Amino acid sequence: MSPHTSVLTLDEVSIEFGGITALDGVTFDVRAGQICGLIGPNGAGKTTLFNCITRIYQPSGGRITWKGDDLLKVRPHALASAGIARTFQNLALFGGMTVFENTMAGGSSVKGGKRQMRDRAWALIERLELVDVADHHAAGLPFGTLKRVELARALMSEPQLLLLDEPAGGLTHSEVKELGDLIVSLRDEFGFAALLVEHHMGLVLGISDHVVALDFGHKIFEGTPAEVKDNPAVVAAYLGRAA
Amino acid sequence: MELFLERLISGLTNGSIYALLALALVVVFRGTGTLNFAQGELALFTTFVAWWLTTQSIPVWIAIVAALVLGFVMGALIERTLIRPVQRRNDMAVLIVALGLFTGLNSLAGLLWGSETKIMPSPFPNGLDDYVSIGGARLYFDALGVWGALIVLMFLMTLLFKKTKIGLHMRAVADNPESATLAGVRTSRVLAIGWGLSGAIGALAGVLVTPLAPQQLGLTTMFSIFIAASAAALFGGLDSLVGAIVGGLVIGVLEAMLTGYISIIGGSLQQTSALIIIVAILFVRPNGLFGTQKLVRV
Amino acid sequence: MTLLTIEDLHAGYGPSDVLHGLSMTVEAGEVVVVLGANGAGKTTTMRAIAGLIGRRGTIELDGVPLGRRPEQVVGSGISLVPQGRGTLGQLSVLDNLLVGAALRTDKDGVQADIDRWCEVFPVLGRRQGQLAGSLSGGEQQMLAVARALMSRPRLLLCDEPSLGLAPIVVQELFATLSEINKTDGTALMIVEQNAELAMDLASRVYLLDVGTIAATGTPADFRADDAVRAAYLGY
Amino acid sequence: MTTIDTPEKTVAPRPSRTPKPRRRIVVEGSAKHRGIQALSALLVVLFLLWAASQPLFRVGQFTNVFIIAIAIVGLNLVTGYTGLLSIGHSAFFGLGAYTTGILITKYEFAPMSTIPVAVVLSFVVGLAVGLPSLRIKGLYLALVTLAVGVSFPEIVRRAEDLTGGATGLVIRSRFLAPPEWTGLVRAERGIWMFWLSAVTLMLVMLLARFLVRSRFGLAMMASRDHEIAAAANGVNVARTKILAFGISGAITGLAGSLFAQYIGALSPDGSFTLLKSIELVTGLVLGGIATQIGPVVGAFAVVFLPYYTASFTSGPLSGVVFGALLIAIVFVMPEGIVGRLTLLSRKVVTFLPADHPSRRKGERPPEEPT
Repeated sequence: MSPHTSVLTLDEVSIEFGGITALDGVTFDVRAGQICGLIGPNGAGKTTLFNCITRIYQPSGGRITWKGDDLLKVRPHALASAGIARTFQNLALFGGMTVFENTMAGGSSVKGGKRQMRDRAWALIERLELVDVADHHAAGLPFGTLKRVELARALMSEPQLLLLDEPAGGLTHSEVKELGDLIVSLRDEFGFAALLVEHHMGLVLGISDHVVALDFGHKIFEGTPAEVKDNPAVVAAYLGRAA
Repeated sequence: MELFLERLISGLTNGSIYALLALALVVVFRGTGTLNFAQGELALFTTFVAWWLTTQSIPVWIAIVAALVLGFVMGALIERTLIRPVQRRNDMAVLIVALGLFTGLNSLAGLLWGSETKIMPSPFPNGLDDYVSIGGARLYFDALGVWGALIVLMFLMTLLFKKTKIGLHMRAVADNPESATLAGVRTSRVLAIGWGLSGAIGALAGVLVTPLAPQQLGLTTMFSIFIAASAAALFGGLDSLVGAIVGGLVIGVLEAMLTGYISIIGGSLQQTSALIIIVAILFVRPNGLFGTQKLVRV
Repeated sequence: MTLLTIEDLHAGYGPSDVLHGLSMTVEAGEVVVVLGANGAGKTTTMRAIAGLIGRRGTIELDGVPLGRRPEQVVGSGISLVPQGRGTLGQLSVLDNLLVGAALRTDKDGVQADIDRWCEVFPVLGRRQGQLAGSLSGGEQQMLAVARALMSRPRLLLCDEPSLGLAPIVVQELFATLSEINKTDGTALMIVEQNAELAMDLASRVYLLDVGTIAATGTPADFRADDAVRAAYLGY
Repeated sequence: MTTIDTPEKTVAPRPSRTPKPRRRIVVEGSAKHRGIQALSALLVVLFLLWAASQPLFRVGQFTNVFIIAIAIVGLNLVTGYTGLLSIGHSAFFGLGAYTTGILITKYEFAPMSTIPVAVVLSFVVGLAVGLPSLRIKGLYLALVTLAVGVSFPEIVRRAEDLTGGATGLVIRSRFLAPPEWTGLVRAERGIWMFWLSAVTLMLVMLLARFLVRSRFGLAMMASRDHEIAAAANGVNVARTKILAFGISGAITGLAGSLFAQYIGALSPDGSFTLLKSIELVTGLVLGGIATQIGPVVGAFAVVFLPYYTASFTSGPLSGVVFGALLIAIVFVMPEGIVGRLTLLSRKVVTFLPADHPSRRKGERPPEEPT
């Protein structure tokens, strides 16, 4: 796939909950190999949008296409085999399994022999500096380590789109910076596109190629990170005084 | 018509018992988020104690009060010593402890009092002539007593949860024990009270149901009632008081009608039919009919 | 006047401790910010003070040893707003506030406080009867703070209040906290990753590292330190 | 082991300050590893030979242990590895037993040929019991399994024509003679059942081991630990649970089939009530949930403990013992006997997969995380 063609396209996506419109005709797209930042105040519809893409919610209107196919027909567990992987806001690891098994489980959707899968898992574990903890159960490992385990697990399915749900939550500035560098270098290496839902403006502006801002279920801004800081609508709804 | 009315009355009476035990289940579920599999056997044990007291020529009313108090104490003690320490670990641990209590209490009753069935005296007049006639059907006073007990309890529970501080605290602890603790709620006391309360309610169900038929107090008595009560509690999603009561009455009546009119079910498939109801309810509404939908956030 | 004194505090979850002899103080009416990397023990410190986990070492409030049970801690005037808010989602906003007053017996005072916080946080006033679970993240954080204030604490502990909130909401929240600190003299101890905003409020800053205090000073001291600035303030 | 759909608790960071113990490294597939495996196999064979030479009564007890162990292996797949607590496995046990019993007495099947029928039937019923897990979770699912467990004896009693109802079903011993190729005579049925059960147990354990280590095993554990994350990683959670229930039911049904051949007489209130389910759960928890050897250890315990504590009777006292035991394990040793031993052995020996990066590069072995 050539760069800059859009892989994920949202077209007039809408959803209501009990008469309240949570998303109202949201349209944007994520291009191959690009990191798209999604920002907005709490309740703006970011999580709802995320849940529509991860097939937990069904939009009441609009279309979401993935590489030209209708994503809304895909069942949640089939997302991974379609090439879409995700990480979780509050970490969602398999606590009773080792780091190695967690990583292997990420490959549930991938066809391939056991040998091949194990080699891939070990390669990712090495890449994410998890070798020392590979045979430890996920429960009980430090937070920062678990974030890397989640990344390893997500990458196991060879995703073309990685959905990152507030990855900076609970990290200090220096850790956020490391995480940002890691995401960018993994992107360069594996070539996936990423949709980044995040409040940490340093991370969003630092690594995104493209930023979309939501407020009250509407898209209020779309553009480059450089433009977002000065956009009056975003400042009024989200950033407040210059961030 | 007469037969129908009598079946309705008997269904409502059994249903009231199911509703009582279902209430006990709901109180525990709301407090600890677990289904107390031992609820029926706890009730059985306390009922055996009440029966034993009556054999020691203690008046039945005093025996019943003693059973309620014992139910409260045992419930609170079980919560404090057996449930709370494993609560934090996981749900499976709590379930297993409850299973242990289930077998343990039942066998203990058998060990202490033998497996032959007993006759529990009724607190209400229950001679052959103690009834009023409604449309030709007989409504016995002890059935009326059961209905009365359910109504009074329902009223008291509503008052407790809606109007009192301890009720508010119970709801808070059920929702999020840590937050409640941080607000200064004495969580451990609240939890123990909740379990105690359910132990007492279960005891009430036991002492009311066993005198309804002769030779009804045996080691297996409470199990079928527990099954029906679980179905009733599920009817309301395990966390709704109203749901438990409605569920209990519906299942009681349904059972009386089904076993009365459909011969294949007869007496012997009673539990199976209650359980089919459980599965059916769960299949249609995984959180019960009155249950609150819990939002899973990740 | 020193309000809270912590000396040689040890605490943790399993067999191994997270805090290894931590000492710090909070003066009456001041705002203290606690910084530190993940796993440094910030949340553990808060939970140990609040009585949620066992501890060894001294914690004194006004020179008197602090109780070890959570309700004793609340009773003596320390409230914790936990990480992740801990709203009672199935209860109404009003009931949440009432639960916050669990240890109080002055009915009129409680009602007056409810009225007051509903005025300070107008969104709570508008939604008194609504289930707390239906509030947005920012509103829930307001509710969590208001609930903690219902016990009339002299020291309010806030664990990561900005987590998952939009910058504009965080600004609003910190402004309100600062206001409460000024008008009521409620001391604040804030654990915050989003350090920059919290530092604006702070009179002193503690830096935690592997369960002990690694550095302490004024916000100005910290801003002047290049290493600290790079690690925690991000510029 | 979380069975209810609460979001995963956040894991608190716990830096460890304890000194790192030195551990022996055993590489899987290496000569040393093969040696350990061969030695274990030898010990097992020696034990079996010794057990087979015991008095007939004792041999029977061992047979019972093996059969219960097979049933617990089945339960372990669904409860231990997939995280779905089943208190209805007595029904599968009973289904397998009655299938064999009915086929032998009514249709004069050879005992061995009833086994596949029992397994297939239990598999299908297992799938059906697992079906509600599409929608029903955690505690609620435990209730469904309870329903199945309680209904089974009622249905057996009701289906009198087929099952003999409450009076039961007796398989005459001439039907249960060992197959001719064994060269054993009818009187040696005990020893035949001993070896049949022992071999079956070993095959079933190998199967379970293979399953757990397969892709499907990962899917089972992933569904157990975090359903939403499992689905996000491409695991078809519903299919996994249903299939796990099917396989689990089939294995426990297989145990039931052997039990019918071993015991020769079936009655609905005998070995197929809820108490049997509780016995199986006790064995599993005691031996060690989600461990491979745990079911065997647990089976030894549940067969021999009541025998030693309550002399010969399995009256109310054994119920009290089971109850107290269940509670005690949860408090004293929640990971079970085998789980505890595994934890202890990990401090001394590390089994390293042959493809571990540190092997390839000859680097230092993995250390405790800091």
